Amino acid sequence: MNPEALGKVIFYGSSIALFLIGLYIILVKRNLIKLILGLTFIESGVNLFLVSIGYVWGRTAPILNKPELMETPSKLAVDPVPQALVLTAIVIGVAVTAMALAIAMLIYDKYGTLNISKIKELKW
Amino acid sequence: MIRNIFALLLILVISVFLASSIASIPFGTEKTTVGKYYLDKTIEETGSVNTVTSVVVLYRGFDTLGEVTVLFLAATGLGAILFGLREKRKRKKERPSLIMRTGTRYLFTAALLFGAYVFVHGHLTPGGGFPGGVIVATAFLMLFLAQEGFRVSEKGVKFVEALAGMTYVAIGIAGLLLVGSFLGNFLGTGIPNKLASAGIIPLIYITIGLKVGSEITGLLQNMRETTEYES
Amino acid sequence: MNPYELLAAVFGLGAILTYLLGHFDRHLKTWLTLITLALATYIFLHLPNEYSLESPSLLFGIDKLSWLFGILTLGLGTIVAFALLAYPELSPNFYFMFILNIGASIFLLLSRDLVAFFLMWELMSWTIFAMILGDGGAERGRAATKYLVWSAIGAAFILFAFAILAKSTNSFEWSGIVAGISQMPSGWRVAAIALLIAGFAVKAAIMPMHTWVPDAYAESPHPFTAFLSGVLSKLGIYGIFLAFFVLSARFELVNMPKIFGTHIFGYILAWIGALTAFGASLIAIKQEHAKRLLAWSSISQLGYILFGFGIGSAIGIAGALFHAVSHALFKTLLFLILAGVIKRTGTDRMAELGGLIKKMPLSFIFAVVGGLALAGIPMTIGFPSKWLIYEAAIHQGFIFTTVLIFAASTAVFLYYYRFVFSIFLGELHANHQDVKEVPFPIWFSYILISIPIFWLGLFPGKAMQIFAEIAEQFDLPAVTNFTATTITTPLGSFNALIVGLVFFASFAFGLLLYFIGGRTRKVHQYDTFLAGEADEPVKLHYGQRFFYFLERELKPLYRISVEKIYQFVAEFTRFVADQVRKGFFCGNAQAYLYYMTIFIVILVFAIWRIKL
Amino acid sequence: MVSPILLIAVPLILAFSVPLWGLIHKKLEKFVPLIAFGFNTYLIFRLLPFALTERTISVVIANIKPPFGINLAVGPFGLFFALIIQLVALATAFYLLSYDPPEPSDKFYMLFILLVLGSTGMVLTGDIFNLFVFLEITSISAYALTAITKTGPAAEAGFKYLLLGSLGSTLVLLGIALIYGSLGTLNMAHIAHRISGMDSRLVVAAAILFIVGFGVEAEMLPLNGWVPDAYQAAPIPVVALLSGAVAKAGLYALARVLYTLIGMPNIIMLLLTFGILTMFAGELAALRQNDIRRLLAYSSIGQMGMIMLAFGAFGVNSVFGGVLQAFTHGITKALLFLVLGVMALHTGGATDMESLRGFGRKFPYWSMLFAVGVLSTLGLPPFAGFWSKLALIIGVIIDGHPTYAALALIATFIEVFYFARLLSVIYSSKLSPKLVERSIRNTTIPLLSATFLAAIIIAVGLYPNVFFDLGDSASRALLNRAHYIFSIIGHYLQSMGGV
Repeated sequence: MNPEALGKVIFYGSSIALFLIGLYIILVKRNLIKLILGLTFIESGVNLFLVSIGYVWGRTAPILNKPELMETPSKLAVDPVPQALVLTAIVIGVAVTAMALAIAMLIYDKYGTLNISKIKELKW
Repeated sequence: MIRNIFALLLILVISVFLASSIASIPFGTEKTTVGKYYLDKTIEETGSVNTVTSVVVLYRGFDTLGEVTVLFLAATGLGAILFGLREKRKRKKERPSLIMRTGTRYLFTAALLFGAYVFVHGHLTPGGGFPGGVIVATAFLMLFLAQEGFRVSEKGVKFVEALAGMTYVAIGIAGLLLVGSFLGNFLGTGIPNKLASAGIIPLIYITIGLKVGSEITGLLQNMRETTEYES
Repeated sequence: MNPYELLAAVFGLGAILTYLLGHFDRHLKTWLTLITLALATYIFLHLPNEYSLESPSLLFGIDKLSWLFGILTLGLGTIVAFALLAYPELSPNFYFMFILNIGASIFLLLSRDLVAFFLMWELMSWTIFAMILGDGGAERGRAATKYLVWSAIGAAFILFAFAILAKSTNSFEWSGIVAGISQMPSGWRVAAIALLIAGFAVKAAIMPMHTWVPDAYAESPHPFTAFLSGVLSKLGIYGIFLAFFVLSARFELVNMPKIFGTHIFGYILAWIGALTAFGASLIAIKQEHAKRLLAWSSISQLGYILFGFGIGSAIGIAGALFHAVSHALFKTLLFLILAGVIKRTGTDRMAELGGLIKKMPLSFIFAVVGGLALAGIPMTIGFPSKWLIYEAAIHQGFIFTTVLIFAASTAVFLYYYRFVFSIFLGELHANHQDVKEVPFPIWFSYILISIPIFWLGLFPGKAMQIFAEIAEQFDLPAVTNFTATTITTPLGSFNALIVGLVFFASFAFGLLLYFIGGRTRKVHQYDTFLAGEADEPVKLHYGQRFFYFLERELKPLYRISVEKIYQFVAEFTRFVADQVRKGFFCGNAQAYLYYMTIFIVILVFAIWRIKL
Repeated sequence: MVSPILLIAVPLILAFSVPLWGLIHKKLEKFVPLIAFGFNTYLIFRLLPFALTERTISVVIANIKPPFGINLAVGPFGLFFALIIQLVALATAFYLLSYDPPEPSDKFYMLFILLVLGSTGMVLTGDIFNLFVFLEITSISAYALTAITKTGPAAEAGFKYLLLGSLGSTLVLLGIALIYGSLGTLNMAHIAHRISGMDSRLVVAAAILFIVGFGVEAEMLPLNGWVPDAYQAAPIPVVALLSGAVAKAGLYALARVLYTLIGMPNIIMLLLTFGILTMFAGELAALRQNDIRRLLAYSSIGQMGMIMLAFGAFGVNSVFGGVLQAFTHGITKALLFLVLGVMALHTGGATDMESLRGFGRKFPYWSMLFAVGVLSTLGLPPFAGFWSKLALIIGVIIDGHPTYAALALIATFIEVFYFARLLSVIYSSKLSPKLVERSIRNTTIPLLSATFLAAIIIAVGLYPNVFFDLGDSASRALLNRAHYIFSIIGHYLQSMGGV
């Protein structure tokens, strides 16, 4: 197996796996906390995918604190953009998760349950 | 059971879809034009050796402003939603041990300083405003966990948060006024690899660090259950 | 200021001022309405030929056809507004909508491009809704809802047809469309015209688009019903005229297969018109409420007009236009009389009325006048108009439809006899002992309307002159052989004045006989078979199920009801609506996540297509 | 020209500053949204002449030219949507002056400003990842604002919205990752320029992810389960914004991504089908609905479906109708919800039809405003809705989809039915026993803000010229992909030697 295919299987494969696990959780589980967990799984899958896009074989982190790095940075460092994006995406994910947990706390306080199929006061 | 099988079927289709889409993206090869430009130009244009930082703060600084806003939103939204809820919950628990209480008191200052170090050196080393801010918040988390009835002043948190956020936008507007572009670097790049370099990046990272620190602290305080200890 | 802008300003300001000042004085609003209409009429008569508004680009203009309908609208509008003096209790909202409605109708007639036409059409439509809704009783709400839905259906047809026309001819102006229509693919052309006619048929109350009419007429404010039936339904007729003659006269409808000398399109219209005329008058016979009776009568008469259009010959067009004018006049009169009766007695249920001739002789006389015109008796306007339609049908050799039309005419006698008899003749109802004649504004409006009814009935030449000019303007066949009193057609000629005078003479003779020779005996309406047993007299009113024998015979016909189909459609829609609401928006968040996943899967299958 | 970046920067700094105002005086807080959106409205009117020119310009951020920096791509299409959002926000912010927000009030105002700011950012940005960030700002503040009353239904609605919304935006992020992975750029103009070289199956995959992701905010059919619940449970001013700002921003993102980024006609035309289905689902669900809030929510779904239909027809005429309809729908629904909020003040909070029966008899002016909104929604003159609906239907037919236009017209029959019923209930002569003589709060301020919106509707209805010109340049700008690409990254392409 050539290294590219291996990398694909490991990194892309695991990000897809995370995504699908998360999807399975949100489709099958009924507990709100588990649903939130599923969402974070999906997010992590996407983030892992995003950050693995930027990787280039044999290159180093894009911090140009060594002279040889400063000369030809684009030959030696990996793509910094996905890292910056993932940084943003992670923060956003944290925000969404925090919000979800807060609302779940509120729901538990009002309905006394975390079972999503019982939280159906609003319908039709 | 049928539900599970149905869900699995759906997931099967989606997995085929995702796998075959993603598989056509090459792995480990260089595919970027924008990133290359950033790597080549970061020192010349921004003076920051940490390219990720220069991307985060300058090249894609607007995203970061948005990111800070999102975090701010999370803190605000949480405070809004959980307002009034946390007073109701009270539970008795054992007191934290003496070692915990004493240890955290000393560690607190160190953690605070470390957080400040991380966000001040964001343009030089891995890290930056977000991790730094989180480290600062961790310092407070230790106190929440270990110190009996410890609360940060709501007003103080709000004040720091508001001021840091406003400073960030104000730096942006100063860029607009001074160099004609929002968030533009109006300070010059300085000598690479020095603390006082990279123009407005350290300034922005300091505001971000303060903001993130205060926001996460506020967030933790909001989510924490008020505990009453058996005396 | 351009007269067109001035006209718009008069209507707009008049409506707003009437609304604002109407709160202060009970009568001021009517006077303001009258002033507005008078000003508008003055400006209308002095309009220049063309006016175009730059942006939004709207084109207006006036020709003979819009002049005719415009005069009808403004004249009858003013008369109805005059009658409104007797109704100070109507709210300022009503007056606001009324003025807006007349304004929209006038500009509808003046519009020369599709956008202006549709704009005014919609404005005219929803103001009617507001007036029907009025003070908002439960029944009125239902009637208004029904009206608005039908009106939307009609408007949708019109809009769709307009869009097709504009797309194919690349023009939004009538002139451009008329010029370009011959290049349209014939399928689209026929579709557009059929849709337009169907859309206008809603307002013109042609079957099967008529179901809103009886309800809306019954529930709208009584004097306004006169305007609704007399004038606003004519705007539908105006639209049908535009669609059928202006748009299709130029293209080779003539090349379509012909039946009895009329192309198939017109033949179908003639059938629809005849069936409407016949069916509606049958239903009119069995109505218990006078307003509903007149409503069905309106539908029937509008069917006559469509029948005339369908024939499409020179006599047919002239007859149809003539009947449009004459129906506008006499139906306004009849509804105003009914409004007066309801004002005085508070009911339009014929079984509760009777004997009002003694209390309201003027109303009775004009009811007879209106009835004569409705039945097409000489010396009133109804005679030449109906006569021309009959002549057209006979001349064209339409056998079946002519039979239907004649049958409908007979039905007119039946239901109108019932109308006059049960309201004005017979014994006075105990509750109505101290009923007075209708107030001055109402009876004066009777007189105002009756003048043209007689004048055009005796001297139809002036009207024929206008119809000939209209026909000439649109390159249509015209009846050109007429004098002030005589109309000559291929089937012969008649002198309306002489016929009218002869008829008047015989009528006067009959009246004379009645006064000198007639021995009358008073009978009362209370049951005589009770032989003193009953402690309370039971009233047997002639008006109650007057034509029961006919109803019994015609039972199979009455069973045919298009309303049932609509009800089924409505029920079915409701069922589907509930399924969608309860099935789809079920309230379970996880179900929504499933929808989302399924949606992705559908998209994957639909556009991405799995390849392994 | 004033810098459009201030549309985002000024509300942002004001949002951050709300607690400081609160420290000075508690009552000052509620003026902050008004100041922010008053300023924004002023700014947007200063920018309007520019929106008429059909040019798109890039406003550079951090002095780095696209495609390397983030830029705002300020063009007529974006400005048109920004105008809708600012007008609705201004009216709602004014309405807030007399509104008692759920505690803590400072947080309510901050979230409120950020919600509008997020949607404004979405319609102005020229960078796909930045679009995602603004989408998250919008949606997170919307989740929080939906749940902010802290009642059971509010929490439930907020959670439903959050589940769908966050899954949707994660899918958007995945789509962005796919595009970045194959093209290595994030600037929308740059992507649009290079997307023809990308593997077409990958493009379609990204398109699917974008449709699903943005479809949640745009209230597209199978993704709109949250809509009626959120509209029912959220505070009234928030609901006005949900339909006036959030849905519009989602729609903008959908149109921008499909038209400019993907640019495949067959994918754009999928919107025809989705639009029609959304429309029928919304209208049918509204038909038998008795709660007016929910009814308006379903009607909003129906209207959004209609706009999507117009965007799906892929022609300048139908897009013209679509943007006009977006404008009138935004303003009209905001008006209806604000008036409904005041109506509820007179019934002790109930918004079902029976409680509001006869409202029009007692409060003629309020019901007149409501009637203006309803008639405009039904597309009747002399209100703005007439022009937009007319332009939409004629546009869809002229662009060659008469069947869809016919279906849309059939769906409007249902709409006419329930709105006519609604009007006849409100103007009924029978009074509901729940109606009280005076509301618990002074209603002068809501009155002014609703009058402001109604005045816009009537003014546009009577004098639609400017409106037409704006819509015309907006629709042309959306369809002119080459111009968009050139005006944003033209200098870069020239420096690279190839155009």
